Amino acid sequence: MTNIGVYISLLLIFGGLLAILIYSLKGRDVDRRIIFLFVLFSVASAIIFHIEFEESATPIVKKVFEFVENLPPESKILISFDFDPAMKPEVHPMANAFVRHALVKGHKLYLMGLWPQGQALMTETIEYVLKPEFPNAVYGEDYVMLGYKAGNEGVLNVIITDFRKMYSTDAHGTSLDSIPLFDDVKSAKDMDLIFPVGGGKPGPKEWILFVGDPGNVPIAPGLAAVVAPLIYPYYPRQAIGLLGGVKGAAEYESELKKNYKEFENVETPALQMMGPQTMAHIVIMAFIVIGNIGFFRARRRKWQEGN
Amino acid sequence: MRRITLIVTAVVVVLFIISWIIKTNTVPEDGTFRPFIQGFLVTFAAFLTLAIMSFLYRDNPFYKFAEHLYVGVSAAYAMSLGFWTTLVGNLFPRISQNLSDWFGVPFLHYEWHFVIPPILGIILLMRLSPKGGWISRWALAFIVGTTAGLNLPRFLRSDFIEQISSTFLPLLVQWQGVGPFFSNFSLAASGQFIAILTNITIFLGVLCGLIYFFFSKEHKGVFGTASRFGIWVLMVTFGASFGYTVMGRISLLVGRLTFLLKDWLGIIS
Amino acid sequence: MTAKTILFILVAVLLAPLVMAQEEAVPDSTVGVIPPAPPLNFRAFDTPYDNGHSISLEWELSADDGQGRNNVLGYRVMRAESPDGPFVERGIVTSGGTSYNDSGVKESDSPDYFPRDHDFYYKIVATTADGSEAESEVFGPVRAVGQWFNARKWPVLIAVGLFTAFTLAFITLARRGKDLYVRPLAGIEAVDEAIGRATEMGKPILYVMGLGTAADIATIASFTILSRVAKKVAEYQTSLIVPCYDPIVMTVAQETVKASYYDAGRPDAYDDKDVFFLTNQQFAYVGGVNGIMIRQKPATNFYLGKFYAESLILAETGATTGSIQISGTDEVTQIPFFVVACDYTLIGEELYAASAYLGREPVLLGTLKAQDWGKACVIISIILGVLFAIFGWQDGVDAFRPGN
Amino acid sequence: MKRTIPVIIVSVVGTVLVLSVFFPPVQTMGEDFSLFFDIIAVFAFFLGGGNLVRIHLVKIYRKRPDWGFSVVTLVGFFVTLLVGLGKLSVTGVTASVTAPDSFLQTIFVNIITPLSSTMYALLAFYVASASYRAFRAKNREATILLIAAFIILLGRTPLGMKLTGWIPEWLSILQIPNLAVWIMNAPNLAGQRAILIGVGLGVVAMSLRLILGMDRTYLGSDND
Repeated sequence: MTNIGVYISLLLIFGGLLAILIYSLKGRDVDRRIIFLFVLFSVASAIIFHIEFEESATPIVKKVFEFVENLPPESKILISFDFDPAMKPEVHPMANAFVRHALVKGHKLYLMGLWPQGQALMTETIEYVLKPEFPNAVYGEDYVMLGYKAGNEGVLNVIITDFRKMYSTDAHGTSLDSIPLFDDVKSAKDMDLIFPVGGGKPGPKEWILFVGDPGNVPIAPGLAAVVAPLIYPYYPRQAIGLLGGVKGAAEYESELKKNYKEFENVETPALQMMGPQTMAHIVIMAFIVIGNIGFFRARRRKWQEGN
Repeated sequence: MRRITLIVTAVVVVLFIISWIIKTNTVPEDGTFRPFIQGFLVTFAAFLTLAIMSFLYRDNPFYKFAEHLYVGVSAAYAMSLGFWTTLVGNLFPRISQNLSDWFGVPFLHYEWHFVIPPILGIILLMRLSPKGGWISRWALAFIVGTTAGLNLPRFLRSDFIEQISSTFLPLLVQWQGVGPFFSNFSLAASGQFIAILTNITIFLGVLCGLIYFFFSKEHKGVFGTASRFGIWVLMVTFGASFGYTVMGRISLLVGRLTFLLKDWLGIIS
Repeated sequence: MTAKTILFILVAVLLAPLVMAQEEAVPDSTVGVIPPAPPLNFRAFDTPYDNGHSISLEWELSADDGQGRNNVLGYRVMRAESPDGPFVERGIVTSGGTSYNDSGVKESDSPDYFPRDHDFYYKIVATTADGSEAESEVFGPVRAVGQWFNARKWPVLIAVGLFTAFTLAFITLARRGKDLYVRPLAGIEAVDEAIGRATEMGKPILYVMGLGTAADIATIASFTILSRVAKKVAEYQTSLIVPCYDPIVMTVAQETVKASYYDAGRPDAYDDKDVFFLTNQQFAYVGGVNGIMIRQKPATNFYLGKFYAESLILAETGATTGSIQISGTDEVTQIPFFVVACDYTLIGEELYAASAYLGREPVLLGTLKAQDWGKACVIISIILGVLFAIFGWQDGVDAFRPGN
Repeated sequence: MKRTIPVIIVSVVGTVLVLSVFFPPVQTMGEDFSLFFDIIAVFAFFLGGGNLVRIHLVKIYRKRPDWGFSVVTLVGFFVTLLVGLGKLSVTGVTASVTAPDSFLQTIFVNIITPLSSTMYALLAFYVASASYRAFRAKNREATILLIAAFIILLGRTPLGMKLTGWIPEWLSILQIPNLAVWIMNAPNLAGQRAILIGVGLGVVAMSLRLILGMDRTYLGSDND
């Protein structure tokens, strides 16, 4: 049944592309609303008949995964939620995968954020991933939610020398002095690894400039696709590896699934997005090709008229 | 025109109510709200999603409603978060025992100089009054000065010095002489030749890219060749950026459509 | 000596063996528990390159941490003001840790106060789950001393100094009227051409400054180019539309355009309504600018400044209305869309260079030159560094790396 | 007076923060300035909110076109503010402002999330239509750019492997996913680094100009 649906929608999509090609070869312009509808249809049909692919991690993602694997147990890992719902589909799966990986390895988690919206998404991670999947994790002993602070780079410039100066309490108003996780933590330099997850400003770049480099703390950024290429120059010395966009998240998810039996049945939103993603890439590339065919034909015609 | 708007609004209202009823009977229990309210919330979220999407057809009252709601709600959200996390969390425990007790945060100890930021903050708010605009520049100056002072040494370190030393690559990776190089020669992605090619590309790419952005000398001769190679490397860079940006934008659409198809319509599980 | 005293001494002598016996009995209550091996080679020293309110501690792992009986849970860091104590706990390090930084603040009224130039004695206590402990030797005295300069930051300080010197020197040269050469850029030559075309077609010119604020370099560069465009527009007697996103940017843009019209000798042609505030909502702004493009069909569109996601929507609409499009931004993620959809694109720093070239303003010109010299330094360093790396001279490579 | 004092503030604050990196005695002052900055940043949020209320009140008062929508903005604003500043929830006042059962979290999940993420999801449609109507290989540079983009777009999906998985191991760099990884690691890294160094120097130069008081554009014009 599903197979028939897949074939019909594929047929419709490629038929539609062909129609648009013929239409534009005739020198006419397709209304942009038709294009919009077409994109909507192809992505939606790919979501409905969901096709899941196998993913294998590229070296740059594997570096991050293996770094976490090789940390001694009870290492301190900080995850910073520097994103808002507009980036959520790409980077929230990364944050969740990091949380899973850190806790299954028995590391200690510190959650904070430089974006106000990050704090609400932190709550979502704790409620929907951390608590149900790790019922034995104790607040204050295995993880702590520091929450959001205003001030962008200013926040980082303070926590690099003193956490307590910036966060006198956690997000629930408990003094850091009464939280066991902070017994041996003075500043961000005491972290064994930092995952800044985001893609805007402030974000992973600020973490490298204000904490990673001056504090010599390993940074593994989880990035929205838009900024991922910009962070490559920091790899491998200033960032130990990086996850770029939904593909990076999917690779990390599949690596987790491959290595840990307990994650076989957890939600993997990024992996599920790869099917629709592929379909949309094909459509976009087809549009560029079709548009350019029209462009070159028009230019040649002009040229011939000119001669 | 007026009648069409009315008809469309009526249809939307009817669909909204139908969805509300259906969702009320199907939403899973989550403990915070009763199903009746949950059904409304899911329906409302879906309505807002579709209202924004309707902008693709053209600007319309539904889009305007959604956009105006967004502006108001998100401004107040940021204010609430900033108030609780930073004013209550960082300012009050340093300037007032009473305020700290009132808001239930542990008092640290008095630091008299922390009266400066709220004063500057209030000065910043003077921008709201038509006559006090000029004094708000003092607070603006503090913001500009902090950003400049924070950025200067750190950009110089991370984006300049560290980048230079990161480019110090041994060009001949795993070099064991000319003989082994040719006998093991291959275009395998993990092979020695590709590793060497990668390092050479990085070295020449950075060099020629910088030459392209060098404005004190005309691009002629060797300099011209280098800058032409530089622009090609830059164009490949932009191509990569283009690909990633397109990928990112699509992910957002997939995320939203998944919400509509899964959480609202329940077509997929 | 009173009777009371004698009685007391008697009682004390009689009870003494009992008390001692109890003390001896303590180890008996934990029979079978052997204390872990103590941490070795413990030392404490003033934390280098700081303000003098912290002391660093280092030790070697207990033989029972991670190996041996593997029962060490962690280490307690103890501090005292005399070698005999009393020792106060300053912190805990979990097993596997071999260092600790004992620090505090300089305010003496703070509970976290850490005095400078004050003698302290430290010891480290290895702890286990069953409560047995092993102490290191006491180390001390040690005092926290302040340093005035962080010597690990030499490379950064040298870079700051050099770059500041370059900038000041070139700005001074430019102010003295020295002719500093900047190579011509393709995009700039297109500017005049595009304005000419607008005049021929009798259509307006649209100048979009993007979403930046007046503190963004790209926006500041854009003001200079706007000034040039406005002057040409005034000379050719075409019209100019500048929709703004930021109110402060708008006021500066108005001043800029007004001054240019004045320079061109046509102050009467300037109208405040040409440079206006549209909205500061990203998508509403795009919608507004798109509306202007579709209704007024400008002959030329300039997009110069800071652009984000809206770049491709603007460039697309402009391309379909058949305008000549000249763009420039330092926002790397948006450059690709401009390159494929516009006729000319000023890539990244070219935007700064264009503004220095057109404006000939000493400050801009001087900074551009300083940046060029900075880049020349990079080019030379990279060539040297790669040679060092090839010939395996690691010290030469490391010389460029600042510490923490 | 109106322009001198701000310039002095910028210079003093900027200089202290630069020095605090190198000279430990100034370090605490640098940290305090960062904390001041964080607190003032919250007032900037308040300024944003205040501005919003003012603009929309004026719009309603003068009955400008679409003034009805301004009411929506104000209602949304004040309801959220009440709920957020009060930390309200079904069960009373919560400990954390974003507690899972707080009304603010409910507003976030059901209003802010759909609105903000759909706004950006629209871009996918615009990318598609711009691909069809505006992205042209009009010269050699644009052509190189588009080819690289194609390789990345293909290489970042499973399709790339399906198409070129048959290429033998000794030529495996030509498999599209490998080629995409190579482009990211070699030319992309090099190009981004060249840009990064340039832009980084630009930021440094700009900061220097501000601290030295040579650039005062941020003050706006005098009749602001």
